[in-house]
Amino acid sequence: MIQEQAKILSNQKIADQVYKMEIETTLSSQSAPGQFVEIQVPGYYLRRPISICEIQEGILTIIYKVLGDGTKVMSKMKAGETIDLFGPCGTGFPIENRDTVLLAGGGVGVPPLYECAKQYRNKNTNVQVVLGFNSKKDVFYVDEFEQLGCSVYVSTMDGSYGVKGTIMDALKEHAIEPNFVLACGPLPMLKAIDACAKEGYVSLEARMACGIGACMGCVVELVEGGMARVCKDGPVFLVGKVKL
Amino acid sequence: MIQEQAKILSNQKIADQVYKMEIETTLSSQSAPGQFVEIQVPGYYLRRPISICEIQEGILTIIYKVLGDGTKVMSKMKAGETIDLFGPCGTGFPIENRDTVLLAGGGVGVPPLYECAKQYRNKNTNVQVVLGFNSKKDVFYVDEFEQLGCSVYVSTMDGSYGVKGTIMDALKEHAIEPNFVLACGPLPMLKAIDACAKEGYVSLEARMACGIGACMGCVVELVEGGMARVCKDGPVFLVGKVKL
Amino acid sequence: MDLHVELPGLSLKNPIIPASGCFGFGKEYAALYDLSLLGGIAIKSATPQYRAGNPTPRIAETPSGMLNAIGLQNKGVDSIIENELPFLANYDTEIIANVAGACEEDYVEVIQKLNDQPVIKAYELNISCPNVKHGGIGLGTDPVLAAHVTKLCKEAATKPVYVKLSPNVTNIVEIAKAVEEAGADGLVLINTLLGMRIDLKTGKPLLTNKTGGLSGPAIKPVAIRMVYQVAQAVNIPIIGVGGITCAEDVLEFLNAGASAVEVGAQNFVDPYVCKTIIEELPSVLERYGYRSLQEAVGRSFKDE
Amino acid sequence: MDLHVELPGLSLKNPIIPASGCFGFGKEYAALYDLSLLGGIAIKSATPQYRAGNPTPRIAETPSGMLNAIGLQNKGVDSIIENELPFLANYDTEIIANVAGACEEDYVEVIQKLNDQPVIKAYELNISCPNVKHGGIGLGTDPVLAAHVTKLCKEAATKPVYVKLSPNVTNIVEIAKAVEEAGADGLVLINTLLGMRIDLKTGKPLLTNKTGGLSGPAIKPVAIRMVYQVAQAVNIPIIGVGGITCAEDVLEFLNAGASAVEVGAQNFVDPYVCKTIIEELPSVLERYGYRSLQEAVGRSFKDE
Ligand SMILES: Cc1cc2nc3c(=O)[nH]c(=O)nc-3n(C[C@H](O)[C@H](O)[C@H](O)COP(=O)(O)OP(=O)(O)OC[C@H]3O[C@@H](n4cnc5c(N)ncnc54)[C@H](O)[C@@H]3O)c2cc1C
Ligand SMILES: Cc1cc2nc3c(=O)[nH]c(=O)nc-3n(C[C@H](O)[C@H](O)[C@H](O)COP(=O)(O)OP(=O)(O)OC[C@H]3O[C@@H](n4cnc5c(N)ncnc54)[C@H](O)[C@@H]3O)c2cc1C
Ligand SMILES: Cc1cc2nc3c(=O)[nH]c(=O)nc-3n(C[C@H](O)[C@H](O)[C@H](O)COP(=O)(O)O)c2cc1C
Ligand SMILES: Cc1cc2nc3c(=O)[nH]c(=O)nc-3n(C[C@H](O)[C@H](O)[C@H](O)COP(=O)(O)O)c2cc1C
Ligand code: FES
Ligand code: FES
Repeated sequence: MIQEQAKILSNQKIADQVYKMEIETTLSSQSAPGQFVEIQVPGYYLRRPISICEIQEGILTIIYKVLGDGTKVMSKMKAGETIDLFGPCGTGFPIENRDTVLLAGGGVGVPPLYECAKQYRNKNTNVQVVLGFNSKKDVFYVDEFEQLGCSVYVSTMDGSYGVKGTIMDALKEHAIEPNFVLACGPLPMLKAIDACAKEGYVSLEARMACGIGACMGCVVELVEGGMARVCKDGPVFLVGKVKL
Repeated sequence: MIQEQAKILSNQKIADQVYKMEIETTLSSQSAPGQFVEIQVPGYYLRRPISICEIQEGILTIIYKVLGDGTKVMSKMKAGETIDLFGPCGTGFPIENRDTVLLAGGGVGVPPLYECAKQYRNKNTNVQVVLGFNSKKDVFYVDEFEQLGCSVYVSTMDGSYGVKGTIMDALKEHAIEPNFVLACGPLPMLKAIDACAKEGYVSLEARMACGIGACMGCVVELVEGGMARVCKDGPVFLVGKVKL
Repeated sequence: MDLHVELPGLSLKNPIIPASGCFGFGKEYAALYDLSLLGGIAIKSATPQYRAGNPTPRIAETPSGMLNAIGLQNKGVDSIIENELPFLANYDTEIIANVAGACEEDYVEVIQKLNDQPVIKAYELNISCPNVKHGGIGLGTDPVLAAHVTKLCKEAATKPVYVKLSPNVTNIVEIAKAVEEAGADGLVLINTLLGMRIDLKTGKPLLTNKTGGLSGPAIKPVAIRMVYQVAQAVNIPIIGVGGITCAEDVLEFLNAGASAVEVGAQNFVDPYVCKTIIEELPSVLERYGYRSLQEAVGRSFKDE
Repeated sequence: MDLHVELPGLSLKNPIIPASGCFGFGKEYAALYDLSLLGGIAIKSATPQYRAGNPTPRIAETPSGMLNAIGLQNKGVDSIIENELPFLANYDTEIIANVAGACEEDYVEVIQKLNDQPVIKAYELNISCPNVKHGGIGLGTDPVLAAHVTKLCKEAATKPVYVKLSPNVTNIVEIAKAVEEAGADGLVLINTLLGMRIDLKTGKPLLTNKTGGLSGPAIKPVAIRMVYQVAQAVNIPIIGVGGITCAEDVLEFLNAGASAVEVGAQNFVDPYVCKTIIEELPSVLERYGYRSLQEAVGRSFKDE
């Protein structure tokens, strides 16, 4: 893990309230899909956890939604400015030997799946991607996943893009079997995936303080009993492992 | 008084730890010499009081020394960025009908005297200026005063520029009579001026909260008894008026 | 949305009141906006006689806040009646007289003098002053003393009496209940936390008074907690104070159980803050789904 | 400059100690820098049995600070002895065991189990837990209860006992003196202030536990004030805690009367903060004219 004043290469809006930021940083050499970075936003006390969306040589890409004060400040940062990063944090999605993998992402749960898709496609794995959003204006990264050679299915709650409904509706509509799934998104979606997936991993969110496993702020209960830290033992957990 | 997100036109170092900032602001139309602005520095709670150094159409110039955290942040601001100003605050130096006026400035007490010099020179008043600094590296604005047609005398504590010693030493050395004096600078200097000047005004500093006369944070005792607010009744007071 | 709030003695057109000591007697802010926009004004503490206050420096900055050690500088109640109240009478806003003193008799004396001033609509007892007769214990940190001064003031007052509590106590609920039982018409929560800063250059306290009162956003979580605890324990209205900077903060205090709020130090940072909050409060309430201000009050502990 | 500090049971190579609950048992930070750089480590509170802690969310941000309601989650003293202490034994730094419990017997039990663990050099009693037997009053907010648990722990302990006081009290000096009289070897000041935040979206407290402990720079002025008051009233050393972010803050605590300091929440913001402070402290002390660390201690109230 590294703390670094990294250089912002770009910071653009890609959907309603959603921004993509490219950052020049040495953290990239240590990063794995599903890990996150902790971002210090000037004027706010705690760091903000944001998933790594893409890992390139010397560059990390993140995608974030403006939800509160900190992300609002982030959205105003400009290329050329520096941003204080710490990471990479947590245990990400393992890249296994599989014929087919289903990536299920909801809203700002989509970004960490992109690097997964890239790495699985590099292994010539067959990658199905199902993305859920609220409305057409919220949709992002469909083209990007397609360009990797994934089959992409989209659902929106209001039906303004793709299948109307949730990701589960899209799976049903397209008769996709959730055999081996990597999922990231809102809790109801993760619960649904956790219940139906044969195998796979879910990535969780939690309010964090330290982000490295020291404070016990971000815990989840394990099905087998005891607690796990989302920031260190997760954010990615085996399907069926945690009480959602 | 106006609160405004004003545009920084320039922000340059002009002496050791001393910066000059030009700001495009509508406050300029209301400003008088010796008044100050209250600057909101991002990340810090209270506004910083900084004297107005020069008033031009639509432009205010300030000169500030990096003394603590807030002024350090200010020194890093760039042309084109905005700065949150409130003002103009306080009661400045009156511009009277005089043959000769002596301006006495110490360190960052020098800036407010510049607009005084300008306005007195516009009235063709004979303006003598005596400036005190610690060392040569701290000296600024000698040329600027000279270009207005003032007679400028400088003292430095270490003698590296002008007369060695305080402003009082410079006055003695050049046999200047403190008849009608406008002074701004450190307390010991103000005390000396207050004691020897026949007539004139001194400008004070105080730790401020509101800057507009409401909180009673910045008071000084009056010689006649009672209290005055530096931010509202001052910062400029008649010589002999306040207990220094 | 209607922002009207009815409290004992106070018919507030909105719940926004500049806090005592942070707005003087209104004159300076009247140059910036129309004071009649305000729900009310809590004027600077009045004592029976002129008080010079503490020596300067009286102000220090802290992370997200400030310390003050003004020391109740004021010209005394007679001068306030003569020089300040006539100006305030020009405005259509509810004036709350903040009353302070070095002993119980001081409070009673100030109240007796203000009773026949029609511009004053209610009293707010500042019982957080640490310099009192009773063996150095602040009136505001002992339930028995706090109740006693409240009782005396209630007997003397012809207008409702609010008691402004000190947060520097082990058990704020105990004091709030004692004061309610003694007849208080309402509570104001909170005054400043006792804090200190040291000037590293001298190694000595930065404030000449050594300690000072901490205010600003830094103390908001403590204020919210105390309003929340007290609101569930008493049956008199609470005016919330502490670290308010925006309409969202006001909503947080309403949810915690306050019926109205006072805005203190933020007036120094943003001199238009009260006006801005009044303008923005309706849309903030609507954004969070409220049909009335009243719906928001105490929501944090009410079943839905 | 020599940063060595000798305190009862603790031979600190420098006065910087990560605070309990903010550094776990060191493992995570050991991946970032060598723990042997630290003066000491105050490890996470230990209770006799496993505690699951409070339901999440347990963390909320506040202006210049944060709230936590971890609820003393820990695996219990036996597991700590087995799984955590061996790792810490690898480092040349002084380990302080923070001891907590739901009743006095819990404290004694934890201490008895840790007595023969050579890696532990001193105890720090966390008496700020609000859930105790004695009618709901925290041990740490009543001088008699605080003194009593201190006495019991001193009798049980074979190592020096520091008592970590709660700032949520009317009179911190009274409690500090009671605890000193009961035999405490030192004091740790302060634990968190009790605060709360409301989630405007739901109108309910953001933390499931409703209230939480406020820490970070926001509370530094309160911590400095308490250290300053207590340092003048007791003859045992004080470890200062609350809002430290840099070497200048450490100097402020030393000036206030602390002999060493603990750094809490800032470890989350800047995971290298303790290392950085240790590196910068000598030059900061020199810049302010000190020839030794000791010269700075208590300067705020000492005649010069
Ligand atoms: C492991 C992890 C990965 C994440 N990845 C992404 C991502 O790739 N893109 C994205 O848009 N968002 C992501 N999030 C959510 C993101 O952290 C929050 O949206 C963000 O912290 C909100 O900050 P704010 O200042 O705008 O909100 P505020 O409400 O002002 O934040 C206040 C505090 O609450 C915390 N907080 C608020 N909402 C959340 C939340 N949903 N989850 C965790 N903490 C929260 C903040 O971090 C901060 O400490 C991730 C969260 C986690 C835990
Ligand atoms: C009426 C007036 C006019 C001034 N004009 C100028 C000027 O033209 N150029 C200039 O360089 N300086 C001027 N000063 C001093 C300037 O306000 C301080 O140097 C500045 O506030 C320091 O801020 P900081 O954040 O760097 O220091 P910090 O120490 O971080 O500030 C902490 C707090 O203390 C206050 N403070 C610290 N030092 C002073 C001080 N000397 N006077 C008042 N408040 C202080 C700050 O405003 C802030 O609230 C003036 C002060 C006053 C009162
Ligand atoms: C400079 C200053 C002066 C104050 N004077 C008084 C006072 O005279 N009487 C009083 O009851 N409270 C006084 N207060 C306390 C405020 O009214 C308020 O309770 C406190 O500052 C918390 O609110 P805030 O965080 O919004 O400032 C003063 C506060 C400040 C900052
Ligand atoms: C997440 C968190 C957990 C804490 N856990 C404990 C604990 O277990 N025992 C304890 O005595 N103090 C605990 N504290 C209090 C800190 O040790 C410290 O006293 C307090 O946070 C003030 O210091 P700071 O402002 O530097 O954080 C905890 C603080 C935080 C932020
Ligand atoms: S955020 Fe501290 S343990 Fe996860
Ligand atoms: S700073 Fe408030 S009265 Fe001067």
